[in-house]
Amino acid sequence: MPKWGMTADLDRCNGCGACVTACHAENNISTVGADEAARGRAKHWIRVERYWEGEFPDARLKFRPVMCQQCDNAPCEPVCPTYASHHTADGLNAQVYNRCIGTRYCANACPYNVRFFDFFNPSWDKPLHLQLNPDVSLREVGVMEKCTFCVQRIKAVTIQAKADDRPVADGEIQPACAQACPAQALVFGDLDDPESAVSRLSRSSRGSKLLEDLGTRPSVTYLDRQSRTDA
Amino acid sequence: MTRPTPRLAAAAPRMPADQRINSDLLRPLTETSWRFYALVAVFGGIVLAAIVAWLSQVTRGFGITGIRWPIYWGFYVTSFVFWIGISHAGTLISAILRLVNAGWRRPVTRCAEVITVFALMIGAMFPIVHLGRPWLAFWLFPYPSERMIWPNLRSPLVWDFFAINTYLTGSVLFLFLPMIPDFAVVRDKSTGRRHRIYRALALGWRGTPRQWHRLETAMQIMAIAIIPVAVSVHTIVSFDFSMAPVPMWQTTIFGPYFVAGAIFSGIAALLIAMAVLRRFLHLEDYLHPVHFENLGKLLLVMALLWGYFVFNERLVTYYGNKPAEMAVFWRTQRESFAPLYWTMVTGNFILPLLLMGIRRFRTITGCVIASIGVVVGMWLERFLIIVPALGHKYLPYSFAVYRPQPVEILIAGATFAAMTLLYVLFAKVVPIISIWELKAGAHVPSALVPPATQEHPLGELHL
Amino acid sequence: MDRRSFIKLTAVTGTSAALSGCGNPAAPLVRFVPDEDIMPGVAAWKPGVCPLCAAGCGLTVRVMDADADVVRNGQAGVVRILAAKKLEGGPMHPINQGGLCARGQAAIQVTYHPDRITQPLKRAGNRGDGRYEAISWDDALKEIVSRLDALEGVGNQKALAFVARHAYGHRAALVAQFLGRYGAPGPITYELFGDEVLRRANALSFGREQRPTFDLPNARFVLGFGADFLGTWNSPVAQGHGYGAMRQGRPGIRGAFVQVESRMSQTGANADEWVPARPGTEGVLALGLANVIIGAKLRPADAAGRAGSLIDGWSAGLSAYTPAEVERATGVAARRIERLARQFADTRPAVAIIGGPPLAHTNGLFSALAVNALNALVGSVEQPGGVFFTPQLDVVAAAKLQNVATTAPPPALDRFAAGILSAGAAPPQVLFIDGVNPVYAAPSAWRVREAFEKIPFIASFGSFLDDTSKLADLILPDHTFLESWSEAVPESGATIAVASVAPPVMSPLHQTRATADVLLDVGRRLRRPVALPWQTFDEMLAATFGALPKATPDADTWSDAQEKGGWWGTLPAGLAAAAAPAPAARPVTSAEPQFDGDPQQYPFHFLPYPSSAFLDGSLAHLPWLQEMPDPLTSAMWSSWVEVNPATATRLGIGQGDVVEIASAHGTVRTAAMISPGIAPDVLAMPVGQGHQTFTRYASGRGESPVPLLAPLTEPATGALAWAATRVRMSRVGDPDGRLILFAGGMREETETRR
Amino acid sequence: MKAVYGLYPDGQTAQQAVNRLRAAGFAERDITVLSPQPMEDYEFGQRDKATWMWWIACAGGAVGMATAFGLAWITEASWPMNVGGLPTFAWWPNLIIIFELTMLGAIVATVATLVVTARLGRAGGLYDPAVSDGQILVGIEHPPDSAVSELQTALGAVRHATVKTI
Repeated sequence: MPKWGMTADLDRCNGCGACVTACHAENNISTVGADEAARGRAKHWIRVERYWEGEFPDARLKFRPVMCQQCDNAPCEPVCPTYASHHTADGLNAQVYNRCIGTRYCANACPYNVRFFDFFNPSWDKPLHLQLNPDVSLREVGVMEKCTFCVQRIKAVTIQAKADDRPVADGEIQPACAQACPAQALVFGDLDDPESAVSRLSRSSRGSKLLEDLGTRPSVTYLDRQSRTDA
Repeated sequence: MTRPTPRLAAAAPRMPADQRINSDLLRPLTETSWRFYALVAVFGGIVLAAIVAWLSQVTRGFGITGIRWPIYWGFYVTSFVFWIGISHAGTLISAILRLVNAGWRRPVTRCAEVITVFALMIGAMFPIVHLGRPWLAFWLFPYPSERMIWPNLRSPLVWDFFAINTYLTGSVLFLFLPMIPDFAVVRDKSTGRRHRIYRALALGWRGTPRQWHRLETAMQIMAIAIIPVAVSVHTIVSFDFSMAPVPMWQTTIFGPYFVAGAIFSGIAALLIAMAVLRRFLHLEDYLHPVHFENLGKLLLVMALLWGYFVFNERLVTYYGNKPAEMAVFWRTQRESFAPLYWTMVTGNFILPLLLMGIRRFRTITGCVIASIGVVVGMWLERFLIIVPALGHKYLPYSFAVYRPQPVEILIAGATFAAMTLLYVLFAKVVPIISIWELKAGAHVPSALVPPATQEHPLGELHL
Repeated sequence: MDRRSFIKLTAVTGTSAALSGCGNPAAPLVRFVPDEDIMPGVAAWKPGVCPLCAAGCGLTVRVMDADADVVRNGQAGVVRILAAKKLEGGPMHPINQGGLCARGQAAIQVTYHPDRITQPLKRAGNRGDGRYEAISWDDALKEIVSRLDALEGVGNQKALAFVARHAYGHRAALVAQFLGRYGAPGPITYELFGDEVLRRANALSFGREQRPTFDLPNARFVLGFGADFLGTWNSPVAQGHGYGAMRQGRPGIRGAFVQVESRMSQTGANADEWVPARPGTEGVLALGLANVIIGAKLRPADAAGRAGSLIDGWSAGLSAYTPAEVERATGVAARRIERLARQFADTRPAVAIIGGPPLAHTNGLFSALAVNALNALVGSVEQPGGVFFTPQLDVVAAAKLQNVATTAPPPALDRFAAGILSAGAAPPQVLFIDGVNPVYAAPSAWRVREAFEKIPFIASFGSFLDDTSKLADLILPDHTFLESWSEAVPESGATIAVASVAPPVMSPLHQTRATADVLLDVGRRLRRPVALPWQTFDEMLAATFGALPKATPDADTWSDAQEKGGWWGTLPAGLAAAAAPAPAARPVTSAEPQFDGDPQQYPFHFLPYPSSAFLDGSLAHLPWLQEMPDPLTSAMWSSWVEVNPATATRLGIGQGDVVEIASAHGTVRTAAMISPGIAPDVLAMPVGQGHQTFTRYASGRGESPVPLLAPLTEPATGALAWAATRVRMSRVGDPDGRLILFAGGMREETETRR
Repeated sequence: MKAVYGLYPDGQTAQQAVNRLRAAGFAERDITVLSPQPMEDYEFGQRDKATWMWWIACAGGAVGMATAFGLAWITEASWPMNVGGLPTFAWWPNLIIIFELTMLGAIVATVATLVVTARLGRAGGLYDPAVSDGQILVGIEHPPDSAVSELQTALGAVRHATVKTI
């Protein structure tokens, strides 16, 4: 059984935001519009956090893409009363939309704030609905949604590989964000395969986890941006 | 101090005779003033409006609330915790008083237990009110669905479900059992339809020694059982927060802190209720200043306890100085939430300390003022535990501000109307003071009854 | 949206068969017979070409069956079509190499936009009030033809004007051919953030009049001068890909990156060292570096060759640009200049990149030439890790045509407008608008709207009603790139020649027609036909791609190109666009940048910049981009002005406060965005919002900085100096919610005094 | 002739009445006493005190505990979900459910016992509404006709007695 994971190289990421739109396109995330966005209802399964450091003229900026960290000890899972949020064998935080009753407890428990609630039923002004991805279910009002590592792509490839009776090749599966990233900052793959690109990168000395001391054991490794002196 | 003050002398008259007790305590059931109808109309209207508001929330979508990313709990959960807290007045207090057999409890217990039952009902409503898909709330119940999907017993919300149900069942029975003999009295005093109803409610009560013994034994067992349940209930409510890795939430002190706060707010609610009953049902002869004084002292104790817990919580956070927690700490201490925070401290600590600590202020009015302060303060406490932490959770990029919307404000406010309404209706159909217990208190040989004086501020105590 | 319609939506979009469940019984569904063999639920990937900017990235389009509500010859109904589902970067494509920027991802919403113009429209109301009536293509074409015939009848073909965005490729060539053969002047091109200055500088320095390509993967030191090359400038995806490789692509080697600019761009945010310099002095700084390098004998002056000789005093070691002098001009410390110079010369290969604001000053050409010289000095021209120039396919040659001699070289837009407005001139009678929105994107001082309103007949090929096409009398909506043959001949982004092409990905949703085909059709219908050798646009493509060298002897380039999404490789001499003979030029001396507005009255430099979501505003109608948080501010659905914290405190301005920005040419009210990444004397505002008319998502949303801009131009090229305006700012109100931010905190550390 | 009883204003007189009936040789179990409140200060108020209620409550608690444990075990075994790395059957969280259901069991058992042993919900039996006014009723149901007069004298002998025969 593979264990899916990702690395985000903060030295490659330049904050362009391609991953954000790619995610919207792949996962049928509805745009909520200006008024709702102003009320904090915008849904971005992956976001590029930016943090200022210092003051002019020595101001610096840090970018950090944050998506669901697919924790092994996920705080969001045990608190769900209906098992809508639970852990799959291949290490994903599954979110079963049909089983979700909308207590929003998981989102409160999530230290990374990567869970998004559907405050209204999604709508697309026709014919924008033609762009919807039939592989991804739409989320009803009152349901919590989140990054899935593009589970539909994982399934598609693994099923195909099974049909061809071959193992899934490293890099064969790419979530929309990783695929779109021009700088190839995001690398996805099987952490159980020591030879896979993602496991080699996650063993890098630059590697660290987000909010590591909370003990959530995320599957996403951040490769630190090196400072000038390393050049 | 031996010199009896006139206030205390007045505070301990002999209880009136049985007939008088009957007529006094049954009056509310028989006579109905226009005030009653006005009250019911007003508060009923508010409750109705709230129900409509909630229905529109269900139909139009949860988005009409002020809930947002990442502050997913707001007024609803605040109200939930608050009302579950209030519910700890009654049953817990009356249970303790029953166990120590404090005689002065007799007129107090029922109004207290009623608060428990209704507050619990209101509080237990909110987990459903705040659901994104309330029509699926029944999935919390462990029923064997065709696909054998069960609720997650490891989720604090499911613990809530079990705890609150146990507590509600217990409290309802705890309230109902001692009402049976009083139903019998009403049955004997009434005629026509009312007679038939109360005859059914009285369950054929006659008053044989056997019945009395069984009733009292049952009440004792219930009292012993309900106390740990009550404690567990608010501990588990506190688990809803302390089980989540949210700054200022994940702390072991929340259990006792919440329980203490619950009893605290409960006593306050009880004091207010008693004062109102005394005033409008003319129960001056049954609810004496001494009752208020005693409960006031209890309130004082709880205020000190509350202060102690808050100090603990704050000091540990402050000394630990974890960035994430300090962000929330300062947010409440001196940033955007500071006004609310200091209002809370005033209402929960300073006010009760002054009014209940100084004997001159420990009057009925004093008690009521302090209690109002406490109720407001405790509501704010729940709010300040929930919202600032969620709005300031770890990654500053996701910091946010919560602005409650009309629907939430209306529903949260309407709960108070609902409480009053239910209370009024209850007092209309059931003697709000336990008749038989009062008589039992009145009937012991006078020799055994020392007057309530400085020496025996708790009145008679036969153990 | 109630639950029923939600389920309905799921049915329509999710499963193909469920449509019966949601049909409106009142109006029975008309099912059009699908014209393609469709495998339900099975995805196919087809090549495409991204149309949104000049980079010309290659796409892979995921297509699946879907039921589209369409109108076919007047009858509404449903047709099962192969619909594009997602755009992904073409993995093999030499420009974007599998990556795709946020804008490219959102391009699909152009096709599915609810406010697309679905068929030819004729103006019904007064000009500009946006009332139109539907007409048939036949009538529409008749109208055009009669107009053109009328001009031709009186021999006044010059009175046909064609406004388009700067483009290089088959479509552009076709337009030029059409105009030339008809006898009209060539197309007037206008882009707010155009690169004419850089092209001219490259022509002067290196004899290549095109945007440069940078070999970032091999560079070890990158020195940026204001160029937002990771966000919006030149070929962002290619450069972003190169940047990633430059940082972490080589074991043990991490390229360093220093950015010089007065307002931190998304690109500057990634720099190891960020060097704020006074606006318009970037060229001086570049020469300061050169001075140190030459002075320290790190490189000989003549190493710069021709590029150096274009700078006055270069051979003499640029004595006028000693670090001390340069510090006085730029505000960058002399010591720092020396350090940077040595690093630039020592850490080879090193490359300097200039673009954007530095070129948008009146001395833009000088700055560009200075940076070119700097690159030449350290030997980074056409060398690994340096500057390259993509060999370009000569479309006209490949299509076996002669370059048509246009009767007159097309005027710049400002001259064009001025000409119309000036009394004596003979104004054009017919104006074609093709994919540009000058009424929005040109400074109000140019009075483009008034000028256009004077033109008797305007036709637009745009797919949307915007500030400019709203003036049109006739609208002939183009197919979108997914519905028609799409192509691009990238000007930069790869070191080999690239020509992208893709057949239509899906059948048209609406009753639109490809503009290229429309022009060919019109050409045929004219009384004196415009003779072009092709019936349709794809015939032209077939001709040119057929002429390209084969991969293998028996291969067919044209069909290969259609499968791959383009052709790339090395061009035979005949087909490569010849390097322009380097025009003779006198050495340029440092010119003080001129600014519009008296510094006392207008204390701030005003810097409009292309927003990462909307570029010059042409993408503001795409909801995905509207809701995408801006990289630096996290703003969605709004516009703002960036203010330095010190300045804000001085003027009593808080985050989100409404402020009024006033230049000598206009005022705008917008929200203040306090940002540490901008100089105290600079105010920066993104371009993109503030359209009067541009679909339901952008109309009347936010504010645009363009109307404030002064009509200053770079003298040599006549390009608008859009960074040369001075403004003043005043607080006019409290935050009113117009600034919508996704982020809460600006900084990661939340420490507070205990 | 259903019953003969007397109504007494307070405990002392009621006690005397009871004593007289005993003296007259009426069996303890035939003597009915009804009081408006518990009368533990008097001998007659001490009748029928013995009860198993405590033990039954404990038994109920045990049943509740077993139910909770079973519920936890069965549900978590039949639907073994990995949540947050917790064991499928996690003792600590389950203890909470177990505790609550234990208490519920005890409470329900108690009330059930009360209803049964106190013969609640069963109509009939000797009663007089005067009890609600504080009178204490002492009497015999279905006395043999021979004993009626003897009864009336015995009950009436106490002062303040109101003797009724129905």
